[in-house]
Amino acid sequence: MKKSFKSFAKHYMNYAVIAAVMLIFTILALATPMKASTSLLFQKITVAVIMAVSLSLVVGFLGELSLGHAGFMSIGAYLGGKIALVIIEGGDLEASNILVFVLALVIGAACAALCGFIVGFAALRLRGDYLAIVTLAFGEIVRVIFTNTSSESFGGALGLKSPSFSMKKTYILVIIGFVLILFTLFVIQNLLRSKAGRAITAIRDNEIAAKATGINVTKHKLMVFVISAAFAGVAGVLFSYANSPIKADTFDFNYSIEILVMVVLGGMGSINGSIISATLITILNDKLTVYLSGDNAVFKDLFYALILILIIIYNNAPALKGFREKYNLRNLVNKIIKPKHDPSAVRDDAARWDVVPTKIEMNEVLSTDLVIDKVGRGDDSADIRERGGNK
Amino acid sequence: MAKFIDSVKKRIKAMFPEKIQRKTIESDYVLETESLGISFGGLKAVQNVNLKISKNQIYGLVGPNGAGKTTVFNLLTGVYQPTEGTFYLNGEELRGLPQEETNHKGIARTFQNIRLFNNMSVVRNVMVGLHNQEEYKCSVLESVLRLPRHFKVEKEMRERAKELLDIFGLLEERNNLACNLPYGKQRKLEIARALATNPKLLLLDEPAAGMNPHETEDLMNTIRLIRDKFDMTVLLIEHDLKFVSGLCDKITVLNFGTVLAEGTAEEALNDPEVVKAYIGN
Amino acid sequence: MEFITMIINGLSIGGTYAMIALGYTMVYGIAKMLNFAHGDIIMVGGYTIVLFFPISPILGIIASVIFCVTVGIVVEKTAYKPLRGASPLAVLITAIGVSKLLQSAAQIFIGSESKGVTVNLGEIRMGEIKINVLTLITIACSAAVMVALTLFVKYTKTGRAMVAVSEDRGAAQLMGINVNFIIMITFIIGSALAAVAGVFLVFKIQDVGTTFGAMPGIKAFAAAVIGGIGSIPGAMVGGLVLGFIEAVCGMVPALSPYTDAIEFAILIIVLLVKPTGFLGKKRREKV
Amino acid sequence: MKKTIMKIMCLVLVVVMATLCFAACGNEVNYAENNTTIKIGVSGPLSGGAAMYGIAVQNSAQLAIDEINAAGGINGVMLELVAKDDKHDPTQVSTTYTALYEGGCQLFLGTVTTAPGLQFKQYALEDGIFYLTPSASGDDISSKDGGFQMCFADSNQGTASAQYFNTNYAGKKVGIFYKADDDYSVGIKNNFVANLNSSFGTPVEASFTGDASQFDSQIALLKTCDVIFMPIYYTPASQFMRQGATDIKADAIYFGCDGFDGIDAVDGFDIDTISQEVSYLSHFDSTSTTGPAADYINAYKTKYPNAPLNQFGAAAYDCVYAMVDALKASGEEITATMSAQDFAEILMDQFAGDFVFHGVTGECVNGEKSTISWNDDGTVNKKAVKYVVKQKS
Repeated sequence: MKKSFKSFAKHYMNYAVIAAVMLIFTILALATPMKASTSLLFQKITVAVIMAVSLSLVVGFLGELSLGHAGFMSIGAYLGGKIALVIIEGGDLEASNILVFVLALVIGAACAALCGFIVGFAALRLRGDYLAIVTLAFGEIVRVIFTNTSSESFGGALGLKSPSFSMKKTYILVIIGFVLILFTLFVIQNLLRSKAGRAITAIRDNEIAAKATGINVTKHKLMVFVISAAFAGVAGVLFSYANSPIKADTFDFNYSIEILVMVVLGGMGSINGSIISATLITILNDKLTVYLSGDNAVFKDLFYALILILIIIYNNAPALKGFREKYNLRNLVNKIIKPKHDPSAVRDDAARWDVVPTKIEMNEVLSTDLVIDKVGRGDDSADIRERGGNK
Repeated sequence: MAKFIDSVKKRIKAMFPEKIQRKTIESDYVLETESLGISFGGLKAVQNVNLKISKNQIYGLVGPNGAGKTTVFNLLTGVYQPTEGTFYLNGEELRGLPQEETNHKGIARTFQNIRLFNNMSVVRNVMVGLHNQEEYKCSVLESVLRLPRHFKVEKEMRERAKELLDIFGLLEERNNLACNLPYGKQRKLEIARALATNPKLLLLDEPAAGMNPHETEDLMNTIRLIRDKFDMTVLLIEHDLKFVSGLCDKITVLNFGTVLAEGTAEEALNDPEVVKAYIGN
Repeated sequence: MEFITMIINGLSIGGTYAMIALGYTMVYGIAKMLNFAHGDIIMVGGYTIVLFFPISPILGIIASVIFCVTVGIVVEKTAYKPLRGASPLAVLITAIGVSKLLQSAAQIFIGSESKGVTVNLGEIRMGEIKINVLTLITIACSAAVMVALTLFVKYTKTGRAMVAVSEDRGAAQLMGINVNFIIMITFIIGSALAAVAGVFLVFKIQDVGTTFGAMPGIKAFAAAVIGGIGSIPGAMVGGLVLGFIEAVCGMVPALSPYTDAIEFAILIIVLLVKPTGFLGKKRREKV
Repeated sequence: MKKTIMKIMCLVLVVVMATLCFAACGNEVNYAENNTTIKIGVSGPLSGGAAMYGIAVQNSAQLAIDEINAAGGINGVMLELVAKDDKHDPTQVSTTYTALYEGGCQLFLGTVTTAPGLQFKQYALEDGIFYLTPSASGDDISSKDGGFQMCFADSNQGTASAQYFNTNYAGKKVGIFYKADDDYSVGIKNNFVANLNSSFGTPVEASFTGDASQFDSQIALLKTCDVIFMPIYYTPASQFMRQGATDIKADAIYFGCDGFDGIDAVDGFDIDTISQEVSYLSHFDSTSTTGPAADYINAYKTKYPNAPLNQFGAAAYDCVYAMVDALKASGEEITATMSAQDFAEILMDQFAGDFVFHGVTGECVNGEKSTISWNDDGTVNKKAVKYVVKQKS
């Protein structure tokens, strides 16, 4: 009994935490008049978390870099918002009810998923930097197209006046946002902790081996792009309900990068890390916007850029390997808490949260080829094994 | 310019491959290649390779560096598509199939430079191999909705993977990350993963590379064990002639992409052509 | 008439893109990394020329080349070198970080308002055609740079070493080539070209802000990819292709708002049809 | 081990969120109840490409407040300015607005620019507060429920410009250069086109979006026009003029709106190097040397010698004085702890009533301050003047 509770807690801890926060929030929102700033901040957090978790699926688990994630969000926001508007056309925007919202969610997510499918096709032929540049191009194309639509269709450059709940009722949007986070987590986490998730991480770790092991790379890559895009679309619909008008320029390259930073700082291949970092970064962003104004605002960007560079170098620099193994968060925590070592614990989530997964390791390919192909003949086998083993 | 247009045409054509008519023949062999060959540009990397591998055979593919052994493997597993000839698995033509489908049809392989899923645990590496088995079928929707089938399949897959790991003596290390295994065990894990896909033919690319004599001996026993226990047919590439002659029922010697000699290890390795190719005049 | 104007415009825009794309393509070919901060080096060059222009234009050009090269070396040594051998994804994200860092640093030092400069070199009239002298200088200069670079790569020891490193870094190292030195040289050349391109862009736009280099940078990368990344003539071809697209779109009112989208769409199509670009070499991953 | 880290992080997260929730608790409160001064809030671009407008507004409002405080405040109650940076980005307004409102601001200058202003209006109307914006000129910014403008609404500027064209430039070839993703620019342009008479045929339209700074294609479209109407701010306008110096007709006229104010002071742009005429229709002339406008300019330059000076600032200066005058004129007792809604009630009575204000913007005749009044819908009534920045050479 105790064991099953433990395993339950291990697997569903994050749901519990989010649900608890949601519950506290709901009680407070209903019991007391809440400051608008708080519910607006929570609303931003929910959007950021959904975006980060969905991008994490592509970047952290499939190992492909997407620089156009905001493009999917843009599609969701515009099409979802537009559909909701069309349905309640003529009527009062405030009157939009939950049913219209759900419909908008479905349409927004479906359209974004369709675009994810198309971009996913590019991902089949291209990898690494090339795919990154295609996703970037996709995001820019979406932006340019929405900017140049006519004012009747999507509001053009002036933006689409989207439906909204009133500000006093932002808490409704926050609660919906929390429910959507739980839903996102449910789908993405269950997907990753299943057969399909194993196949996806296998593709990340070694695509050639995955193919040879019979994994249908096409299917899984498309699936990841479609699901990731669909949830970005969901976040987009949520965003369109919270902001009016929505402008295509909001979903630009810089926004994609912001989400990417959340995923990277949270630790690639860690869903919980993405959630935590998305939350903290959004809070920090909001607070800094209030306190840093004018030319000081730029210090925020400088700070983020520096942190990003330093974290990547710390986590990836080959020269810092020893340093990394000696001084890291894990050791620090161990020193303080001294956990019981449990070697038989089955690690169900294979990804290590502090390491950027590698896709094509040029020098590894090079060195093994050199060692085994050019030197590896019979007699020196001990020596070769030494080198091979150290790899 | 004309060259560029041609290359674009070729690309577009490659995006929409023609449907290849595959035929089935009567064959007593597990693998039968029919003047298999490939050329890159003008270079004929492999040509006119005719292999006939019977069931339960351990078959060796030998040859100096650059002889085209790995290319033959790549042809058989769909990494490259043959430009001439074809090959049959149990009489079924597999030419033109993509890699994963070749695997589904029953050809599994290991790699010269080990390719494991490094950031995954040992047991999960094997579970990836079990992904496509009929008995572990479970749709994505079932997994996401956590229907009972998901839990059943997961449990069975894990059990099966453990069984396989036990055979290779890797059970103790099943929860370690694959990249933390010692070299010899990485080789074994790769073979275990290939076996997990339930193949009819197992291709091993230099399985003994980088092993000491003791480990090599151990590996030979393992391969024999695989053949007997799994009723398997094995085709392997190896440089170590002692290993080949000790293990293989039959070998083919390749040089410059063509077959030099064929037969039992003894016969083939004493063939004057082969001696010339290895030692020189 | 329109046609000739269009060709000249295309050559001038394309020449500028080609110069930036050369930096991208060389760094990608040799260091195997996508230097996202390259566009911001252009911005650094642009600011320098604006600051020095009132004193002396020539001095300004020299100063901006020197300053860009310095920034390029510092970035390479501090941010990219520690990551040599790490995964390409990590390097790419670092490059994005460097790009943001340069932008915000520029804003701290210079302020968020864009800086302007008035440059008027006059124009040449040939019948009905008016050609801006600046346009001609841009075309001439970019052509000269490309010829010089091609000769450098073909006929000097360092240039050939660069080719060797881009072909096979491991083998080049075994042959005694100092790979770190070659990569540094690449960054120096790339940054110098970015500086020159920055100067021409500033002269044309006559205004420079902190995100001044971002769009030309991304488009030049697209040019490099279209031409075949890693290939020097490819960068030129790609630059010219984008230059002409931009010139044509500029002439057709219905297309002009969509210029960026069209360019990126062409990039995607080229990549899907021929992933190696027009003149790129195919690399097989060994199995 | 990893799980332990996760647990700790989750704990941190819960604590942070819970603290936020508790911090959120408040009643339907008067956020100003602890104020010792009356706080005036403004949200504007203090950084980024539009910073010069926000900074001018911030400085000028501060100037007016300092003057008023020096003269004894409102019956002894002092004023204080709170400015938040919205970067001319509507998505930032949720942050800046709540920071202002919940930070205890009672009087609001709204936003400096139009796009964020629309979002600001939505929030402000819900909370029932009053704002008098110096420069957000969108037609939708004003509201009979509490949104008033000091600048001309776009439709008025567009209409006034079209009327000027109809009488002065009849029969000439007219081009329009506007920013397609800016409510200000599109609003003026649409009204301008709608009110232009038939003698002009169809004007040539060229537009740009975002922070574009390369205008080759637009110049190609507009190079045959005699008069180019440019309802845009001066930064892109100056870039356009520089790049088009040789291609645009040498005797063409660049005709702008109040966004042109300050174009002759753009850094690095020597307006005398272009041959075309540059004029604009505005409510304030930042080159005035006499009258109330000049007094404001001198005071501003003394206090902020290096800061940008433009009509945005002048309008903000007037806004502060207008609200203070209205409060004084109401005769009500004013305290520092009154809620924003209480202030809104007083100000609405005044501005929707027959309150008349004398300020530095608008047409100042014979050194007298101009006369400014407001319509019920929040739009302003005052006289505009065409200023020629530079004659054609």
